[in-house]
Amino acid sequence: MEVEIVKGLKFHKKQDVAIVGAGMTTFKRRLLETPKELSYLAVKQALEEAGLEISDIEMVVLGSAPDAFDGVSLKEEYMLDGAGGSDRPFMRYFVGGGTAVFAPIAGYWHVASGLADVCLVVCEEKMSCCHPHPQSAFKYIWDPILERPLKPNLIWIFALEMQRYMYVNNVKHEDIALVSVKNKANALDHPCAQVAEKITVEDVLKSEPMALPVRRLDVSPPSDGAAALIMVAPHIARQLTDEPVWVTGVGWCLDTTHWTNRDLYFPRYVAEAARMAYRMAHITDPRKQIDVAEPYDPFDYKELHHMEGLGLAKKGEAPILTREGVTARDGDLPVCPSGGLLGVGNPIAAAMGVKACEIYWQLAYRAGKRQVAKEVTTGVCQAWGDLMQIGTVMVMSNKR
Amino acid sequence: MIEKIVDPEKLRHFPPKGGKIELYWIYTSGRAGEEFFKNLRQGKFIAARCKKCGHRYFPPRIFCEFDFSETEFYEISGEGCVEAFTIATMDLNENPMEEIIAMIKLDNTDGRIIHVIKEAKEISIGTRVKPVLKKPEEMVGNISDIAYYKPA
Amino acid sequence: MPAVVGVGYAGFNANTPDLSWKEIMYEAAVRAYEDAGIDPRKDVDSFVTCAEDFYEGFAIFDEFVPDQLGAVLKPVCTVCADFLYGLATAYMQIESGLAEIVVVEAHSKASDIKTFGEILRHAMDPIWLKGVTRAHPYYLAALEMSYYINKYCISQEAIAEVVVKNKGNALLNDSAPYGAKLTVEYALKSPFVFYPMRKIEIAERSDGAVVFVVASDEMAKKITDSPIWIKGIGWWSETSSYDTMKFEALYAYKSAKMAYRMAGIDNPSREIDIAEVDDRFAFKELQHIVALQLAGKYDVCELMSEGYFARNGSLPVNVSGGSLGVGNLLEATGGQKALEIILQLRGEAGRRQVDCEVGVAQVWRYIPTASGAVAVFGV
Amino acid sequence: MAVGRKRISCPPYAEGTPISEEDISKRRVTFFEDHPNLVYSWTAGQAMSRFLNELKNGRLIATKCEKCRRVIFPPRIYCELCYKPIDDWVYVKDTGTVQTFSISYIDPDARPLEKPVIVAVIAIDGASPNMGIMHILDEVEPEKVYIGMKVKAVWKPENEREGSITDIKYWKPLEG
Repeated sequence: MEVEIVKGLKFHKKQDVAIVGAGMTTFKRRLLETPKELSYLAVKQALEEAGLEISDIEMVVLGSAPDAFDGVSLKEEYMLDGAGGSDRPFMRYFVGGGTAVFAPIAGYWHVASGLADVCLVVCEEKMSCCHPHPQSAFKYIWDPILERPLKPNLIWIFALEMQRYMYVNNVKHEDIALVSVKNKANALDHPCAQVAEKITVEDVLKSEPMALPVRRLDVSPPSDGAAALIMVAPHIARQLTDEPVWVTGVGWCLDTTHWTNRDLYFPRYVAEAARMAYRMAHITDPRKQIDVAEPYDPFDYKELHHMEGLGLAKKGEAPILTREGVTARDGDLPVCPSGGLLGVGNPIAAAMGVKACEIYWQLAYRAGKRQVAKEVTTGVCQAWGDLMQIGTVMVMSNKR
Repeated sequence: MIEKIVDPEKLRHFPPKGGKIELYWIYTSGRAGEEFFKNLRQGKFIAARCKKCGHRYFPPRIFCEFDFSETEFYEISGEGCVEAFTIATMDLNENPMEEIIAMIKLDNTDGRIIHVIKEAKEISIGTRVKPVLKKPEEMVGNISDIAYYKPA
Repeated sequence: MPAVVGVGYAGFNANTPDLSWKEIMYEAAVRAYEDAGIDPRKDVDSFVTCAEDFYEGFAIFDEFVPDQLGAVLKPVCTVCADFLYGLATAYMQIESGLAEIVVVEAHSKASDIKTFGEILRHAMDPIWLKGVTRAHPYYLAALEMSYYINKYCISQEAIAEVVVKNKGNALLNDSAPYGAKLTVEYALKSPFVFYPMRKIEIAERSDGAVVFVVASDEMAKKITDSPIWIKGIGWWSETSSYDTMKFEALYAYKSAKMAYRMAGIDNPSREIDIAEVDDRFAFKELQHIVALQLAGKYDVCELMSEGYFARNGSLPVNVSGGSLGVGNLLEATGGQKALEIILQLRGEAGRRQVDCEVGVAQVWRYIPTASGAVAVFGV
Repeated sequence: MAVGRKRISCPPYAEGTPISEEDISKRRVTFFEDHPNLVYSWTAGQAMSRFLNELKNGRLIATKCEKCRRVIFPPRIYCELCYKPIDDWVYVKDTGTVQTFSISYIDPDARPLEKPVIVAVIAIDGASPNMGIMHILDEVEPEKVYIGMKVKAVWKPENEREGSITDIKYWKPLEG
C-alpha cells in the first residue's frame, strides 16, 4: 500500500540519449569470419560513421541470442575483444529474439543513468556454427519435461500462432503472403541482403510446406552477421553532429512461460511494451504520430501481428493496410522499408541491423536507396522473442 | 497450501538418466585462422602485428583489440619458453589422466599459446620448447595440427 | 543512490532434489518480497535475472523466468553474467528513471548438470584452445595460478590458509554445505590434481537462489528503516584471450576502481570493514584481495598467515565461508557474496556477525574469463 | 574526442566473406568440429514430479488457486497471477478442445518427414479456459482437423508408461 503512494516521486533520467552512428555486416547463410571478426567489422563501420575512435567508447553492451548458435558457452566473454569490450565495462543482455531491440534499450540506460557518456551496442550471431541445422538449436528452447519429448521444431510454435491469428481475425494466407512479397522486394535495395528477390503471392503459396500454414517463403532464413550502434550523451552528440537521432521511448515486457495457456491471436506482450515506450515518448496516437516502423518480421504474419500489437493497426486491420499499400516504402506508414528479416536475413540478435539501425538511418536521412518517400520525424522499432513471450520496443525521433 | 513431496522415490528427475544436447558445432577459423592454418601446412608459423601500436599478436588476428586498427601478418619460428605449466591429472569427465599443459610465450611476439608438452623429462618455468607438427598429409586445418611441444 | 531493501535466498545446498529450478527461484523470491514488504504484482517495475544458457541446459533461459518471480507481463530481462552485473543493471535502470523498484535474481541448479567439465570446456575459444587437450578445464585456473604464484612468490601455506579460514568460517553459516575444521598441515596433504593446485583448493558446486529488491533513493527511505545503500558498483572486462591477459586480476582492480570512485572511497584498506571476494580457486582470494587494494601484493601472504583476514581479524574476508565453504553457485556466486555483506551490515548475520559499516562484494566470471564485478555497500 | 561525423548518403556496411556448405564438406576452408557431451537431468520439482507420477497412472492432474478461481494446467506450485501458493490438486479430464493446430512436414533438425505430423494446442476439459498443452494429433486426416474440434488422449498401455508426457501417445477425435 505504502509503495503505491510513494511511486512517481522521482522518475527522471540523468541525461538524454542520442544515436550518432551505426554499422552492420552483410548477412549471409554462412560466413568465414569468426564471431569476434564479425563484431569487429560491424563496430568499425559504426565508429567510422560516428567519427569516433575505440578509445572514446566508455562502455559496451553486447546483444547475442542463444549460445547454442555460436557454440560457445559464455559467448560474451569469448567475443568481447571483437566487440570492443577489452579494458572497459562490458555486459551482455539476452532476451531471445527480442535482443535485437533490447540491446539498444540496455545501451539507453547505460547512457541515461549517467554512468557512461559514450556507449557502444554490438549485436552478433553466427548461426551457421550450429549443426545439423541452425534450427536444431531451437530444440532446446522448449520445456524439457512437457515439450522436448515430443520432438518439436521451432516452426511449430509459429504455425500454431499463425493459425490462431488467421482463425480469430479471419485473415487469408494470400493477405499474409503480401508481407513476404513486399519485404523481399524492399530488400533488393539493401547491400547486406541475403534473400532479396522479386516474388509473387503465388510463389509464396506454392512454396514447399514446412509446418502448415507456414511455407518456405513465409519464413526468414538463418544468417550470420553483426551490427553495431553508438549511443551518446547530448554534450557528446553536439560535438559530433547537428542532426543526431534521439531515443525518446523504450519499453519491454515478458509474458508467462506457459504459452499454451494464452490466446495466441494477439501479442499482448508487444502491446504492453509499446504502452511503456509510448508513455515515455508522449505518443498517444501511434498510427498518426509514427512515420516509419520496423516491427519484427521473422515470419510474414508476424509483421501484421506486431503492427497490431504496436497499435499501428487495429486488431485484424494490418492485412488490410498491407493490401492497400499503406505499408509500402512510398506509403503513408512505411513498414520494414529495410526489407526486414524476410528479405535481408535473420541473424537473431544481429537483426538489430535492420531494426534499430534502420530506424536510425531513416530518421537521419541516411538510408540511401531505402529512404522512405515521406518526411519522417518519429520511428519505432520492435523485436520479439522467447516462447511468444517478449516484446521490446524503442521509439526514436530526430527532434529532441 | 499443498503438502510437500519428500519421498525420494516420488521426486523425479527428467530425463532420468540425463538428456544430451544433441548438437554439434563447426567453427570456421576466420580470416586470421585461415591464414595461420594454411601456412602451418607448409610448416610456417604466422603472427600478426598491429599497424598502429605494434602489438604483436599470437594467436594472429585481423584487428588490434586495443585500438581497433588493422594488423599485418608476419612469420615467426613457433618456438618459445614456458611461462606457466600444470600437470593435469583429471580429464573432462573427472577420470584419471596425466598430461603436462603449458602456457608458452612465443619468440618475437607478445602473445602466447597454450599447448601440451611431451617428451619432457623435467619441466620448469623458463624451459625452452619447440613445436612438433603433424605430417602435412595428416593435417586437418585446426589446432591439433600442432601435435605437441617438446623441450628444445 | 539506490538501496537494497529486501533480500531472500534459498539454499545453499550441495543438491536440491525436491525443487525444480523454477521452484528454487520462487522460494527465494517469496522471502525477498516478504523482507521488503512489497507485492511483486503491483509494486515492482522491472525484473532482472542473471543466467547463462549452458549452465541451465536451455537455449533461451529467459523464457522460464517470469512466472515464479511474479513478473508475468512485466519488464523482465536476462543478463548473461553474474548477479552483481544484474545489480549494476538495476542500478542503471533506477538511475535512468525507468524504474523505482527493481528485483534482481540469480540462481544455481548446478546439480542438474551431469557433465560440468564438458560445459566449462564449451566456453573456450574454439579455434585456438578447445582442441588442445581433453583435460578438465580447471587446468586453465591452474596455469594462471602457476604464473601468479611464481611471479609474486606466493607460498603454498598462504593458499592453504585461505582454505582453512574459509571452510572454518563456513561452520558458523547454516547455509554453507562445505564447512570443515581443518589445519594447514591437513590442507597441504591434499593431492595435487592440477599441480600446483590441490583438490581442496577448488570450490565444489552447490545449488541455491538469491533475490534482491532494489529501490530508488526516496522509495527506499519510505519503505524501510534500514536500507543498505549501493554506494558504488563497477564491472570490467580485461580481455577475452589468454594471450593478452595479465593474470593479476586486472578486471577486479579496474571494477573496484570504478566502484570506489562512485562510493568516494580513497583508501580502501582503511575505509572498508568487511569483504567477500571470489575464492572459487583458493589462490584467487589472495589475487582479489590485492586487486581490491585491501593489501599490498607482497604483504598479502603474511597478513593471511597472521589472521588479518580472519573473522575476528582487522579486515574480515569471506566470513560467510566464501565459495570454498558455501560452494560454487555459478552465476549466483556474486549474489551469495552480496547477500553476506547485506546481512552483516544489517546486523543479521547471527553467530558470525562482525562489526561493520562499509562492505565490498567482488566476483569473477569463472574460467575461462577475465571479467568481474564489484559492489560497495554501506549503511 | 575525434573529429565528427561523416557525411554519407548510404549506410555503412562491411563485406563478410560468404562460404558454402561445400567449402566445409570438401575442406576448402579450415575449421574445427566439436561434439561435446553436454548432459543434464533436470529436477522435476514438486509440481512436475506429481504430474509425471500421475501420467504413469494414466491421469492428468492440475492445481487450483482459490483466489482467482482458476484450475491451472500444466500444474505449478504457485499461482503466477495472484503470486501465492496454490491451494489444491485437482484431476482434470483427458479430453480437450483444439485451440490451434499445424501440420508439420519437418523434424526438429529441419529434415523432411515421411509422414506429416499434426501438432495442436489442446485446452483440457476440467481446467480453466485456455489452459492447454501442446501435443500430437493422430487417427485423423490432416484436412479434417479444425479449431474447436474435441479430442481425447490415447494412452500407452500401462506397463509401457514411464511417467513422461509421451505416455500419451497422441490425441484423437472424440467422435468418429
